[in-house]
Amino acid sequence: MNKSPSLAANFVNKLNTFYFSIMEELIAKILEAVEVGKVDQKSPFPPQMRGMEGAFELTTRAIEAGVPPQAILDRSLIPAMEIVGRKFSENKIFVPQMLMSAKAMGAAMVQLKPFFASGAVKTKGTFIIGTVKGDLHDIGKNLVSMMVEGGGWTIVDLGVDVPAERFIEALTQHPGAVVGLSALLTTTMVSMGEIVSRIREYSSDTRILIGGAPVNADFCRRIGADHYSPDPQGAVNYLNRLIA
Amino acid sequence: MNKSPSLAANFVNKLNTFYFSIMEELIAKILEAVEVGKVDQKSPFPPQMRGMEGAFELTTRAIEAGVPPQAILDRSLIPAMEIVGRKFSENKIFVPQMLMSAKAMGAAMVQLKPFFASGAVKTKGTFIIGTVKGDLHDIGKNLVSMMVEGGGWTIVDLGVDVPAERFIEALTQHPGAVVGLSALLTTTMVSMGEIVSRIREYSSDTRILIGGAPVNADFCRRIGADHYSPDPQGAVNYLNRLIA
Amino acid sequence: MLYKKLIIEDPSALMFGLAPKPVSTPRGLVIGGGKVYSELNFTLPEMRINQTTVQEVYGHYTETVKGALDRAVHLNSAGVIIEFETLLEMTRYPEIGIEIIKRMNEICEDYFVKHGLPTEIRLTPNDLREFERPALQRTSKLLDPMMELFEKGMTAGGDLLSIESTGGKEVSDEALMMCDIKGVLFALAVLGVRDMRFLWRKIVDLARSQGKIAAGDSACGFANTAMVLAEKKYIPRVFAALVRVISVVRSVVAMEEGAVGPDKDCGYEGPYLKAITGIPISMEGKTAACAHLSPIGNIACACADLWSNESVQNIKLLSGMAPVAYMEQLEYDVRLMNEALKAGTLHRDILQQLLVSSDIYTDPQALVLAPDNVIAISKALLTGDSYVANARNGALKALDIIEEAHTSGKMVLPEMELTWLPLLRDDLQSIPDDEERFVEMMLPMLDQSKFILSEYGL
Amino acid sequence: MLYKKLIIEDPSALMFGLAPKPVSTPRGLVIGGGKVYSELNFTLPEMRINQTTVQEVYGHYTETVKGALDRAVHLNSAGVIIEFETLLEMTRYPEIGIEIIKRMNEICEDYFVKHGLPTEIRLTPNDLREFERPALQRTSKLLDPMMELFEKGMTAGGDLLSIESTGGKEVSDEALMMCDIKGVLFALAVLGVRDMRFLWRKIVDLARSQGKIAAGDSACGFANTAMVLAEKKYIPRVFAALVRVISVVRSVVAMEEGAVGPDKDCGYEGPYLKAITGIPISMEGKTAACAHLSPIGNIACACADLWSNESVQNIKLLSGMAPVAYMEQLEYDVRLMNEALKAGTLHRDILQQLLVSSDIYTDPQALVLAPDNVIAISKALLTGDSYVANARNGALKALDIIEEAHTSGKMVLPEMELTWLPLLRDDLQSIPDDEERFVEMMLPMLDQSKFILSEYGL
Ligand code: B12
Ligand code: B12
Repeated sequence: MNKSPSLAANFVNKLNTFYFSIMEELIAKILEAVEVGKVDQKSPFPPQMRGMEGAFELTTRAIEAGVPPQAILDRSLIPAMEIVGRKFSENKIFVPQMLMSAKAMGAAMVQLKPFFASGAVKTKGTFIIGTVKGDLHDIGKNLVSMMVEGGGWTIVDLGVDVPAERFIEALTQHPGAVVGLSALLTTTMVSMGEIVSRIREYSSDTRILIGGAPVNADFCRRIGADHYSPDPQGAVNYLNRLIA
Repeated sequence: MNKSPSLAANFVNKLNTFYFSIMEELIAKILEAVEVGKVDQKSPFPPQMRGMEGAFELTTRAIEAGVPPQAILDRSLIPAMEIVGRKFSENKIFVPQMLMSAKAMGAAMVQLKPFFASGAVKTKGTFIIGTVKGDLHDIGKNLVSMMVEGGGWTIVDLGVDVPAERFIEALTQHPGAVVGLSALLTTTMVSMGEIVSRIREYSSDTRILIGGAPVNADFCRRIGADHYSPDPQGAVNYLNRLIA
Repeated sequence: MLYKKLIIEDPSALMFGLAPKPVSTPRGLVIGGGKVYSELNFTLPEMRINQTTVQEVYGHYTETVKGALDRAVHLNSAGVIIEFETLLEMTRYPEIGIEIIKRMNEICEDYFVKHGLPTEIRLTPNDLREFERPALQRTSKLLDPMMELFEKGMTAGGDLLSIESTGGKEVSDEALMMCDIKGVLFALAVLGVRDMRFLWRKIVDLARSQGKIAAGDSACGFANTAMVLAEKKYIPRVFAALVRVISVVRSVVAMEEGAVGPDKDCGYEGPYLKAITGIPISMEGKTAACAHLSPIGNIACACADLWSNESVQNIKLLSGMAPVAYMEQLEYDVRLMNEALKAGTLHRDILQQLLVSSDIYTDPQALVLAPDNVIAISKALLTGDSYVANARNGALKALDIIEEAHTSGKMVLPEMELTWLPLLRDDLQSIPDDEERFVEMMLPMLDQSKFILSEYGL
Repeated sequence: MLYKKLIIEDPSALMFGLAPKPVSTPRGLVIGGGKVYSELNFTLPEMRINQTTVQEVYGHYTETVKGALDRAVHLNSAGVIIEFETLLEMTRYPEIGIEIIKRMNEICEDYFVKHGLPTEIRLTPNDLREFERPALQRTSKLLDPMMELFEKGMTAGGDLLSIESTGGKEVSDEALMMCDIKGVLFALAVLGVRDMRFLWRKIVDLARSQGKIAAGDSACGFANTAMVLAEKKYIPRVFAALVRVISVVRSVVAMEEGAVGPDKDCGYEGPYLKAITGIPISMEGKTAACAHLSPIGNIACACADLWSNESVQNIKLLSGMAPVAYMEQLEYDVRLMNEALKAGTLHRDILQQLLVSSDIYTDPQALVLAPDNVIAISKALLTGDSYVANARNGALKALDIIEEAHTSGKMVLPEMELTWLPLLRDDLQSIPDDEERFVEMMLPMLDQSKFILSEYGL
């Protein structure tokens, strides 16, 4: 602030401060809405916020008020999901609460979409994830993809029973993406090795992250994947280290 | 037998038959002595044969009677130990009984020693066995070496805690020998891999057999050994297949 | 539900080793006839199944069965069920599954003749239909290999037929993650019930055609998924306990269609099925820690007729192969129960009491497995004129029992769990009696691209 | 033996969870004070230990302890003993062992502070002396790293000291294979006793210098080797049972020198030590099937104060890491016993009775672990004026009990086993009372190149 401001300057200043505080307040409110999982005004969840504005309305207002979309992403959505992720790893909330937060984040993202398209907002990168061929277990994979999305990554979820070709196809569409493989059966984890080699053939420097109950760090080394994480939080941490 | 023999021929024939039957009888008796574990006359085991001749005395007599040493080995000792081995695998006798048989065979072998030296008798080959470096478990290894010896092989037992060099040293002294490695600890079984490579460096065509509680066929493949057997009988069978 | 009255009304009659309608097998096991038997389940170590490995696959199965039965003989086992829960390829290419059964059955026969050890194979094909999304529960071509495996697998030596069928799972998966109890009830009491009826009619017919035993199903993909998620603290345990209770109305349909038990090991709804229908049941607890951790390690065997390890890979432990080690563990657990049965009512009641009190107040999922509560909730499950009403009434009763245990101070529930109790009650109470009305109510809330109503006869 | 009178004379007082002389630990466990606790033991998966892998080794230990204690907390465990039985390199290079203890102890402390879970580490270095043959039991340089690990390992957080000492093993190994009961008795009651006195005096002094607990030894290398050989049908089970009884006079020397228990888990002589000295004991049975199969799965816990899994590699099972699965299995076994203790004498007596009757007549090795027989044989073990006479008298009493169980028809022994009974009795009866005379008698029969008398103070 100026030391001896003119009247006009003072006014502008005050206005600035005022706008600034409105913007700050909106950023804080969006963060809160995502953290508690308040999607939009009509959403009944969480019960104590019934009737109040949700992430959807708050984000609309913020953009109208001129809050930079990148700030909404970086200072509301990602930090909120970080808090949610931490609470979840510390077993302080259950999955549905995390899911509601992810939905709230999604509602906000709808508003930010145009700015991604225009290049005004950047995500951290793209994460392609799928459960490997022959395997239909997807609960774990879904959790990981949700948390990684919450961490500010764009997600391409290929679903279950995914062969090597589909991963490579996705990579052609999203060059430079990181790949995540999930397997829950001891008989399908072996296809991970094949998929890793096939991906490496296609692009040797693609980072590949693996997970799922029967998998471990040793197996990861053996098949030449880049990282194993036992849980979603570890996946987010690894991805963030990649771009740090 | 001749159809119309002359008197002399008849006599020679009878004599032959007589000697032949004596020899056959001795061969059968040695076999029996080894099978039941009767070492020598003064040995109190087995109780029901107290005071009777053992493998030692019977072998002495057989050699004096002109039974070919090779026949003693091939038609008494090895078949006896085969029976013993089979009974043991079928849980029909205990180890001490097998040990007594091995001792009885040893007593007979003492008599055959000179003929081995002269080349008049041949064993099936040499088997070098040892428990790998860092590992002191030797009960299993000892059983294997005993049974393989009973199968007609010459044994070079290197004991426990044996490093690669000692196996190689033994191979220089017994070229063409088959090597057996034993390990009981998950931390020492990994040195098996190293020993196998070191032996292969020294002589790539040496056959290597491995065993011990934590080892399995898969591990055998992984470290490039030639065969895994879970028990002594399997080791004998494998070795016999090698020279078949 | 077709059942209107419990077969076992008295909690003290809900006892391990004793079922009102025991099942006799060809080699002479009488399941539920006064003795508990081990049920061993195992699977391959990390490996691929294809043309080049199939001999090795056979080797694993024969080696494991031999090793396990050797141990069973050594421990004077009264009898063993070997569960053959197929891996995908073994149902997709039924000839693989059939060959495995044939080889295992030869070994079983051998041990029966040589050592007098009675052993039977439970054949559990995969429900392949879940490979198609949305699932074609009635019209899928994938039903063919499943039925082929059942049919030829019986001829090859499979004596007990089971499956973990998946009707409704496409809805339940998401409902579990959202803790949406209405969604779960829709998945189980509407879709699940209808699919069970469709599938088990076929299985029972097949079994009858060869004089084999249509054993039972398991809501594993629903209720055990909930349990595993709750053990990971992903969803509330009180929710998982209700899912278990709701799963009863779905699994009981197998019996309504003619299945006679023992139901499948991973179905912890077993005690309810036993109370309602009188069949013998298979259960798993502490000795299945190789396959999943659980909050019901001891209480799970309070009324078991078979005691299972769920599944362990054929890998080497320090003592030997893992399935052999688990065979031993099961046998010792089973011996304890059989000694108690032999010693008389005082002994067996006390052992059961200890098994129950060990776990009952540590987790709502344990609470709903205590014989007293099983009977009380089963009674509630029989009230109402539709499966929907049955399930809702059972779940509400379970909720009462959970709340009572909490307010009386017997069971301590953390705040995080407690907040769910009123939400779950509200949700349950909003469910109408009538299936049609319930379907109407649910459809707008569900993602209809994920399931096809007509595939459930709706 | 210094002991002249049993501390527990009444078989019904030989009960799990209750020891006349409980042992209290710093974090508040009272072993033998009315509750049974789990003792978890685990080891590395197949891997090498060297400079480049040592961090990974530490990782295995910390990961395992965390995983296991998480599970213990989840299951409301009353407390856990973590046994750290070192692998060779960890004693040979004590700094490795010490670092592992430090890291594990930090985790234990953390769980104690955060969750109130009391956990202690039992430190069991290797007896390196067996790397030299003939062994230099008293003059070996290898004693230095062993003692260093004890000393600094205590400071790093090891609270209970144990070892599986090997004095006499050079003789016993061969005697076992020959079923030479006199050789075994020489190995245990002469060499073993003398070596135990030498070694345990040192260990007890060390423990006292830091106020730690000198816990106890195990004749694992003798009697469990016999048991494993008997399970493989390599030697007669009646022989293995006698080896177990003879091992008592050797293991009790730790207590004579001041050890206070709990003895080491793999010592099935524990019940005898408890009867004779009143210490709490650690036992293992069915839940140690990961480490060795046994004929005493249930009876082994009839009077256990700690219940152990002996050892399992840190490998992945379907549910998670194997030590975590075993932690769960132990906790449920232990809960059952603790429920019985809580419920009163009728319940605990009945549970013990079932555990005993489960196994007692299936194997002579189980027979000699039944409380009645433990007391009867313990009394015989106290008769005579030398360890040699004690051991012989105990073994003869055990033989009587085995024969009685056979002739009364309660225990069926096959012909192959029966032929050994008179041979063993003859051999035992030929043993004189006097140690010196016994040594004289044995020396000509033994391969004297294998052991050095002066290293045993002879
Ligand atoms: C739920 C479940 C099912 C459900 C699946 C529902 C679904 N939509 O996913 C159903 C019932 C359909 C099912 C079917 C089968 N299953 Co299943 N199933 C389970 C169960 C009980 C829980 C799995 C689960 O969801 N866990 C919860 C999630 C959150 O954990 P998670 O998947 O491990 O994921 C976490 C981490 O691993 C990690 N993670 C996961 N993926 C990734 C990926 C990346 C990149 C990263 C970084 C991290 C990561 O993060 C997640 C969150 O922390 C397990 C038992 C168990 N103990 O795991 C058996 C289990 C996996 N199934 C098993 C079997 C055998 C089967 C069937 C073959 C059964 C049959 N005979 O029909 C079929 C196979 C179908 C197929 N082809 O895939 C066996 C596997 C045995 C083996 N040999 O491998 C298990 C272990 C059960 C058992 N103990 O026997 N199953
Ligand atoms: C006896 C025994 C000992 C005795 C050894 C006596 C001796 N002279 O051998 C003593 C007490 C000294 C001992 C010491 C130790 N032991 Co130890 N021991 C055992 C025990 C109880 C039995 C082993 C045995 O003799 N079995 C009987 C024989 C006949 O079977 P076998 O060895 O498997 O052999 C058969 C087959 O494997 C095969 N075979 C064996 N070798 C070969 C070779 C070939 C070529 C072929 C073809 C076949 C073959 O044929 C044999 C006959 O069928 C096992 C437990 C178990 N369940 O195995 C633990 C065990 C092996 N020991 C173990 C441990 C940890 C140790 C110690 C480190 C303990 C300690 N902390 O001090 C030390 C290590 C010493 C060392 N550096 O080696 C662990 C190993 C754990 C691990 N991580 O690997 C085990 C598994 C015990 C356990 N459950 O924890 N041990």
